Amino acid sequence: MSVADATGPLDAAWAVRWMRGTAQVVSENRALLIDLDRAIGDADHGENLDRGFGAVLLKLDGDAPETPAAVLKLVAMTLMSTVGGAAGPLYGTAFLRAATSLGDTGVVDPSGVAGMIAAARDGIVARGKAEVGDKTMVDAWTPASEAAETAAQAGATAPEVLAAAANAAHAGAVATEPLIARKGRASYLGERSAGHQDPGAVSTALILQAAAEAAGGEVA
Amino acid sequence: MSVADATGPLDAAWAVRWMRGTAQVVSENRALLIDLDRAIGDADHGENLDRGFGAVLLKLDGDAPETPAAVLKLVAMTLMSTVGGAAGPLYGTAFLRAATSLGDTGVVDPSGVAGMIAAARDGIVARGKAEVGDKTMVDAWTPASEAAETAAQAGATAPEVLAAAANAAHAGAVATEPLIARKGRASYLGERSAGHQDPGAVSTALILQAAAEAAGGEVA
Amino acid sequence: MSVGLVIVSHSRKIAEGVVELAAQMAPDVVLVAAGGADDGDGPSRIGTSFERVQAGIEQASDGDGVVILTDLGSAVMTAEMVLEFLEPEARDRVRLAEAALVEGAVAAAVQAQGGSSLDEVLRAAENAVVSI
Amino acid sequence: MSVGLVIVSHSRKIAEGVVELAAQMAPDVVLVAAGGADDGDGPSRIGTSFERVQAGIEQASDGDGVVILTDLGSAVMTAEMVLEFLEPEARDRVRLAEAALVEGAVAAAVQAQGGSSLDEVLRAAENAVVSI
Ligand SMILES: Nc1ncnc2c1ncn2[C@@H]1O[C@H](COP(=O)(O)OP(=O)(O)O)[C@@H](O)[C@H]1O
Ligand SMILES: Nc1ncnc2c1ncn2[C@@H]1O[C@H](COP(=O)(O)OP(=O)(O)O)[C@@H](O)[C@H]1O
Ligand SMILES: [Mg+2]
Ligand SMILES: [Mg+2]
Ligand SMILES: [Mg+2]
Ligand SMILES: [Mg+2]
Repeated sequence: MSVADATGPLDAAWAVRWMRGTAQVVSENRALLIDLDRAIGDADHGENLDRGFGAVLLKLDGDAPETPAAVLKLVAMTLMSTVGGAAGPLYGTAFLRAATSLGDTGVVDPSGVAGMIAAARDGIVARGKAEVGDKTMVDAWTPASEAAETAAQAGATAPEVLAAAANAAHAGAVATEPLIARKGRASYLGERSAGHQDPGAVSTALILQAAAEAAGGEVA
Repeated sequence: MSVADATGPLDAAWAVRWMRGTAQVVSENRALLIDLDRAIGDADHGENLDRGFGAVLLKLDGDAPETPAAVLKLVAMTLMSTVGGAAGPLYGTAFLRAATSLGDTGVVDPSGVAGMIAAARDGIVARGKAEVGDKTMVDAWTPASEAAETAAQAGATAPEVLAAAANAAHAGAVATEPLIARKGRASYLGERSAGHQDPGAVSTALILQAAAEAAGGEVA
Repeated sequence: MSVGLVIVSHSRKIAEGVVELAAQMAPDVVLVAAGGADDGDGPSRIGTSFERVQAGIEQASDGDGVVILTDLGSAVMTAEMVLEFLEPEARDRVRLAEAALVEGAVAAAVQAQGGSSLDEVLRAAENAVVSI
Repeated sequence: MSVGLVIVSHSRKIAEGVVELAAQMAPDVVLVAAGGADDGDGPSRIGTSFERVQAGIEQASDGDGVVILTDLGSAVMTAEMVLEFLEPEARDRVRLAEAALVEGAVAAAVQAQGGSSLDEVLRAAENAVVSI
């Protein structure tokens, strides 16, 4: 992965950059996400997210929300109504809870970043009832949230907190490969679900990577 | 009910008259059977049977089977593929088993009549797994079979055996009214199925009435 | 007015078919198909649609409450998400059944046709026997 | 070749929808819709068709056997009637599942896609959890 050009405070403009970056990285990885979902699902995760974040881009062109939370709320509502798969309610809930955690703050500080990621993770767990090890996106969000919390407590900057989260999400996604799915469609496959990374965990890593890059955070 | 004009041996011509008579009485009672099925089912029993026996008529116009069994087999195959509701496989099985019980006999004697009705009844039970009292056509076929057996043993003529069966089926159908359905669609209604006669039991009475009338048997 | 049903399926055909099947035995019950993902015009993509489920609940809610039936897990999540957006009074009159979609819908529809309460209709869905 | 599935429903839309839904996760499995009553031309009436079920089994039987899923009891009776008309060798390779139609079909299709045996596919259908 690369060092993003943009730097600066985690304000509404950062949130917009994050979402534009997500739309781009999802579009670039559309085929990958589809292939991952073909192996243990219904081959639509890349298509679902590309449609969803494509719709987000259109919304952002029209509207310019004034706080980070307002951006995330717009994203939540858009994903919810355009994704069509499990990722719709899951990411919808994640971004909605993240927005709520930020309140009307104009610039997100390091502990705000950690709180936002924890809220997103908790929202996904509340919505999907998966536990760590069930081979879902929870296996990327949980280490991401833990790493963000640790970094924030250790005095890292907001971009550094995001980078720690993104790296941990990436490692978490890779680590889903040997697992047997116990939630979502992939659970229909039983033991045959082992040997493939979970598509939602991989897309989670991409989304958090985009967040870090939009903040100028260095992602390993 | 009335005394039929036709009399004579229970040969292939009788079986054809039986089926023509059934087609007519079913068509006359189409609305009644639909109404009964509307109350505790899906309002199609009259339509299903009218279509089925209408198709039987067309088949009989084309073909002239040479034994009673051949007529009943043709009827079975036709109902099976044209009725579309539960009555299709149920009456299909009934007429098929009845045909098998007759073998290649040219004229059915009194004990042959009783055996034929018992075979039909047993086929329906094998197909639908209903017991007496479940508020299905079994509640008409079972007393019909018993009455036919009793009459045959008592030395009744074949038309008399058929008339005894038809009368018992009619009484059995009427007696389904207070029952709670435990098989078929009507069982979805639970206690609300009480207070209505079972459509299949009523159509059974009509079919056996036609059999008796085609033989010149006196139906009460 | 009786309890209404919303049939949430990933397939538009399944949702519409369940409605036509259940309607046979429940002509007076409001049965709403909320099937497929919403892509504006064109044939419905396989998936679920927040808007269709939301509109379905709205449409079914003139009577004694609404029971929602779903096919797969992502349909359940979509439905739960919609429920979170309802006002508390509206939310209280909606139940999400853990039931076999087709079999549960027929049983629930018959129960609703008989004028049963919201929780009785829910129970009919959840206790439906497969292949009656 | 894998186990094939025949989807018997009173509604043509349901049968076709189940096939499209299950096919997403089981692109190599033969899935046949046998829905609605057969009335020659015109829209399919609600009901089941002996001929459609018979043709469906025929069509699905090139692989390692056939699992039949049904919606309501009269569909079960139609299917059992068809089975009685099969030759014993053909009959031995067909199973009638006692399963929730939509949920069982998806689970069975995924199992068949994985190359499982006839009885494993049957088990997947019958053990399918509603609303995974
Ligand atoms: N119950 C759940 N809890 C958490 N994540 C889930 C759950 N169900 C599915 N997922 C995630 O959703 C991803 C699939 O998303 P997507 O393909 O959009 O949905 P669908 O399975 O409806 O096609 C999975 O890879 C997994 O990460
Ligand atoms: N399992 C069963 N055993 C015996 N008879 C049954 C059974 N299920 C249904 N029936 C009979 O079938 C009749 C309904 O026939 P019909 O309306 O043609 O079928 P459907 O219920 O498929 O619409 C019922 O009135 C009952 O007599
Ligand atoms: Mg998918
Ligand atoms: Mg999908
Ligand atoms: Mg009927
Ligand atoms: Mg019917």
